[in-house]
Amino acid sequence: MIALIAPLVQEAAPVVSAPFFSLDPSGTPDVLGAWLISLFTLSVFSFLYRDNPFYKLAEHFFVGLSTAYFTLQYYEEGVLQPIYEWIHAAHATPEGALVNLGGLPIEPSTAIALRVGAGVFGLMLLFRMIRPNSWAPRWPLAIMVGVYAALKMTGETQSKFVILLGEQFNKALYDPAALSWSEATRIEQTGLYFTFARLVFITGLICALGHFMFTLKRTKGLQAVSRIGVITLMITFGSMFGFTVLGRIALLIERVNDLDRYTAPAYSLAAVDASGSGGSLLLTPPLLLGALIVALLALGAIQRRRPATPPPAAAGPG
Amino acid sequence: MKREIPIALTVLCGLAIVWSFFTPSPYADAVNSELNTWALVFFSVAFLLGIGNLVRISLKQIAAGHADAVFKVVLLVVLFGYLGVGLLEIHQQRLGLFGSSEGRVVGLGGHGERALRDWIYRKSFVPLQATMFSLLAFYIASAAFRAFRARSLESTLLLAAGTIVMLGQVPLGDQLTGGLASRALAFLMVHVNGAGQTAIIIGATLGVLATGLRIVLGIERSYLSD
Amino acid sequence: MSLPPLPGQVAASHAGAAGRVWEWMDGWAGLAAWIDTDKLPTLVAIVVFGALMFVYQRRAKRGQEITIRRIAGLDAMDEAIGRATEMGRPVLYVPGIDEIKEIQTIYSMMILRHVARKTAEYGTDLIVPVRDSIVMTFAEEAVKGGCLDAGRPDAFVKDNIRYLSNEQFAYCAGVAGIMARERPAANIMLGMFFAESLILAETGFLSGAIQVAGTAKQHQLPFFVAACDYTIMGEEYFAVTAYLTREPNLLATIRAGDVIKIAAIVLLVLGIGLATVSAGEPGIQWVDVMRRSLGVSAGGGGDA
Amino acid sequence: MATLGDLDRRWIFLAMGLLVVGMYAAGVKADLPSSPYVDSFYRTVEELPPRSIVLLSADFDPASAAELLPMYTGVIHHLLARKLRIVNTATWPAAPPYIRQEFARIAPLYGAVYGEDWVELGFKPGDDVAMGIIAQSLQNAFPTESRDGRSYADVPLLREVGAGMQGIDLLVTMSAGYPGILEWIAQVGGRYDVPIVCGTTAVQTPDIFAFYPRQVRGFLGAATGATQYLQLVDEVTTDAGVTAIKEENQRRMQVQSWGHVLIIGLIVLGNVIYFRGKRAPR
Repeated sequence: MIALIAPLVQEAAPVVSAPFFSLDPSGTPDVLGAWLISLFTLSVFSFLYRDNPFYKLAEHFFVGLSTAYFTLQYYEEGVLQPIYEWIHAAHATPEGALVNLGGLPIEPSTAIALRVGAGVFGLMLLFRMIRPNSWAPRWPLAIMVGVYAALKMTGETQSKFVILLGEQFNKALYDPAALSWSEATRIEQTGLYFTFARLVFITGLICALGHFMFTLKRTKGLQAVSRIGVITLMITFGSMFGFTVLGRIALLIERVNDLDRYTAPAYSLAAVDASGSGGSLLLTPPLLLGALIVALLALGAIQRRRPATPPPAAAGPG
Repeated sequence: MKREIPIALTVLCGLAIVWSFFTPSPYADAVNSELNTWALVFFSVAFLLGIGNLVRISLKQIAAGHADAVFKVVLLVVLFGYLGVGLLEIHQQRLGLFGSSEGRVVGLGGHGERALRDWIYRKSFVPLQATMFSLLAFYIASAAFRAFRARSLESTLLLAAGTIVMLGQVPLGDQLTGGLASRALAFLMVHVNGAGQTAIIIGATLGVLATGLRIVLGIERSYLSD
Repeated sequence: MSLPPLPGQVAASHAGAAGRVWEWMDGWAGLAAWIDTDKLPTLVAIVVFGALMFVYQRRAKRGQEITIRRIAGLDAMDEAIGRATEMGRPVLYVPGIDEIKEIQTIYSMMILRHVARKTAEYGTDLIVPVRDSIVMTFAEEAVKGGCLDAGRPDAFVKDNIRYLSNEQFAYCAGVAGIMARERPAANIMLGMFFAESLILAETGFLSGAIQVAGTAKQHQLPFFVAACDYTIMGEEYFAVTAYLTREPNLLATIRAGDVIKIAAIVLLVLGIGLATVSAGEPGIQWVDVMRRSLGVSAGGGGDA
Repeated sequence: MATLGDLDRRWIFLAMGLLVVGMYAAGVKADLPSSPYVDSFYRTVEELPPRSIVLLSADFDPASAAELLPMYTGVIHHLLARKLRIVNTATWPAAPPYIRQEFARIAPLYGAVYGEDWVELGFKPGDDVAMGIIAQSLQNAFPTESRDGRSYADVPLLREVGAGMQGIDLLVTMSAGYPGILEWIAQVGGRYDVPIVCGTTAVQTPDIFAFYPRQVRGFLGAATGATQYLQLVDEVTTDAGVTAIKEENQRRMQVQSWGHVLIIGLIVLGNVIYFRGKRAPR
C-alpha cells in the first residue's frame, strides 16, 4: 500500500511548514483546514460502502451550512442593499440632487417611496408564516411570477428562437473560406467536407424539428423525417452522455488531487524537524482519518455478522 | 377578491416588462430595472421563508426522538452558528467589531469583511459539495456495466456517440485511434449535436413562450392555487 | 469555422435591389420612437404565437377535433401495465422528484390518473413513491380519480401512495427497497429528474421490470435511453399529457407550436438556400435583408 | 441476467477508485490537440486592442470549480497579459471568494492596479433578473464596488462603463449552469452588441454548440477545453503559475483517459454478457 502511495508525495516542493489556522485566502492552506477537508471528503466517500454515521454527519453539516450560506447572501444582496442601504443613500443625497434609477434621474423622495413600497410588499410575503393561505402573500408572489414570466418570455424568444433561426442564414457559415482554423486537418479544409458537414447539420435540424410535430397526419414522408430526427437526437444524447462522464470523473480527480495536497509533511501530526525530514505519511490527515473510518466501518460490519453475542454498549456504526 | 387582484398584478407587471423590453426609452429602462429589483426582493424574502420550513421539520424530528435526531441537532447548530458569524461580519461596521469603524471595514485578523465566513466556506462547503457530485462518477461506472444496453437502434447510436465523445476528449483516445477520435468528436459535436441542440432549444423556447403568454395574459391560474 | 470578423462595417457597395431594401430599412430604424425596430421580429413572433394559441383554444373548446398522433411511449406504457397484470405483480409509478410547482410534476399527476384507471380496470396494484408531502396529496387525488374513472373506487389503496424522504439519495434508496421487496414488473418514471435518475434506472433494470421513462429536460434523457426499454423525450412529454387529457389549453399550445415549427422549417429552407447561393458574395444580398428582418444583423453583432 | 445482478456494485466502485488514485499517482502528462471552439475563444481575446474593458462574470460554485477554476485562472492571466481591463461580477453566491482569491495572487504579477485595471463588484442575486439589471445599467446593479465599498463614480475604470453595456468590449462568463451562459445570451446577446465567450462544465457544453460560432464566439468545454486553453495561454505568459496549472491539468487529463477507458470497457463487457446470456438456451 505504501509503495502505491509513496509517489503521491513526490511534489515539486513538498510543503514543509503550514500555519495551524490562518484566514488568509491565498496563503498556504492551514493545518486545521486540512483536517476538516479530509474528514468531510472521506466521510462522503464512505457512503459508497454503505450509509453510516460519518456520511450522516457530513450530510447534515452540509445541509445546515449551505442553507445558512445562501440565506446570508440573499439577506445581504436581496434585502439589505436594495432597501436599507438604498433608502439610506437616497436620504443622504444633498438637496436638489437626483437619484439614478436605471439610467433615469428621479427625485430622492420618489426613490425612497418606491423601495418602501417594495419593503411593504416584502412584509406581506412574511404573512405566509402566520396564516399560510391569507390573501396578503399572494400579491408579492403574483408580481414576482409576472416579472419572471415576462422576462424569460421576451429575452428567450429573442435570442433562442428569432436570432437562433436568423443566425442560420449568416453567409459566413456557407463560405468554405470560413473553414480555416489554425489546426484544421487537410480533409477538413476541403470543400467536399464543408458541404457534407453543412448538409448533415441542416438535415439533422429540420428532421429533429419535424420529429417534435404531433398534430400532422403521419404520412410516409413524415415518418422518414421523424426517423432521421430521432437518429440526430440519439447522437446528441450520446454526446451529452460522453460529456457527463467527462465532468463527473474530472470532479473525482480533483478530490483526489485535493487530498494528495494534504499528504505533505507539513500537515502530519509528527512534527517536521529543522532538517525538513519527519512528518511521516501515515499521520497526515487523509491517511489517518481514512484508516480510522475504514476501521470503524469494519468493526460495524463484524458486529452485524455476529448477532448471537449482545452488541457491546458502544454499538458499532450503521 | 382573493384571486382577481393577484392576477391583475401579474398581468400589470408582466405587460410592463414586455413594454419595457420593446420600448427604447429611459422611462422603460427605469420601469424594467425597478420591477426587476422588486422581484429580487420578493425572491430573497421567499428564500428566507424556506429556512423556517427546514428548522420546523428538524425540530419536530428531534422532539419525536427520530433515529437521526443527533444529526438534526448538528444541522441546527451549524445553521444558526454560521448565520451568527455571517450577521456579525455583515454588520461589523455598525457594531464596531473586529476593528471596523463607521467608514472602514477591517474584518477578523485584518483579512477583510468576510474573512471567517469565507474560511468556513472553503474548508467545509467546498469539499462537501464537490465530493457529493463526484459520487456520480462511481454510480455511472456501476450503471455502465449493469444497465446500459444496446438493445435498440436508438440506444446503440447513443452508446456509440458517447464512446466517440469519451475517446475524443482525452489524449489516450487520439493515441489509440491515431488522431481520428478528436476529429470525429469535433464533427459530431458541431454538426450533429449542434443540429439536435438547436432543435431542442427551439422546442423548449416555444414552451417557455406558451407558458409565459398564458401567465402574462392572466389565463394561467395554477400558480395561485398553492 | 473561421472566426467571422467582429461587428465590422457594412460593405461599401449597396448595389442591387437588396441594397436598396437595406437602405430603406436603415431609414425605417429611426422612425418609430415607441419601438426598438431590431426587436420587431420578436414582437411579431410573440403576437403570431399568441394569436394561434387563442384561435386553436377556441376551436378546441367548441369541440373541434385536434388530433394528436399516437405517441410510441404510450403504447410502451400500456404494454408494461399489461405485462405486470399477466405476471400478477404491481406497477411502480415514480412522478419525478421535483415539487408541485414544476410544470412537469403537474402533468405527471395527469398521466398518473390515466395509469391508475388502467391498473384499476386490470385489478393490478399501483405503488407511487413520492419525495414531497404536497405532491403526495396530489398523487392521492390522481389515483382516486383514476379508480373512479374505471368505475372501481374500491381499487384505491391509500398505503400505496408512499412518502419516502425528501433527501435525494435517501429517496432512491427507498425506491430501490420497494423494487427489491415488492418486485414490480413495470416501472413508469415520468416527471422532473436530476442526478438520481441514473440510480433509479439502474436499480429498475436489474429488478427485471419493463421500464418506461420520460422527462422534458434533456439532461437526464441519455441515462433513461441507455437503461430503460422506452423513453418519452423532451416535447413528447407534453404531447402525451395532451393526448391523455384532451385539455383544450394544452392541445391548442401543441397545435400552435407545430404551425410555428412548420414556418421555421420553411424559413430555414428558404434562408439557407439564399445563403448558400450568395456565400462569399460581397455587398448586400437578399439573405442579409432576410437576416436583418429577423433582427439579427444589428443585435447579433453580424456583418454583411 | 443472474450473473450481472449478483456482482456487488461496490467492486466496480473500488475499481474506479483504485484506477483514479493509481493513475494520478503515476503522474504522466500528455499534450492535447486543440479544437476549433477553444481556438476561437483564444483568438477573440487576442484580437481585442489593449486597454479594452472585459466584463468577467464568475457564475460557478465549488462543485464546478474543479472544471472551471483552471479556466478562470487561465483567462485572468490571459486578459492581464494582454493589458486588458477587467470588471468582475458574479451571479452565483458561492463565487466571490474565488474572484478575491485569484486576483489577490495574479494581479500583482502584471502590476494591475485595483480601480484602474480591474475592479470587483461582487455577487448580485436574482439570476436572469440580475443579468438584466447588470446589462441594462451596471451602475444601478452595483452602486458600490465590493472590496473597499467605494461608490461606482469614484472608481476610474467604472466611469468608462455606461448603461446598456456601453464601454464593454467583451463578455466572458465561467458558467456552471443556471444562471449562466444561456441566460447571458438571452439577456445580453439578444439586446446589446457585445461579443460573448464562455467556459462551461462538461454537462452544459453540448448545449452551447447550438449558439456557436455566432452568439457565442468561442468556448472552453469542460476539463478538456481548460487544458487546451491553458496550453495556448502558457505560450503567451511567462508566469510559472500558469505552467504549473497547465501541467496539473494535463496530468489530470491522463487520469481522465483511463477513467473513460474503464467506462467504455464496462459498457462493452456488460453488453457482451447481456447478449450472450440472451442467446444461451433457457
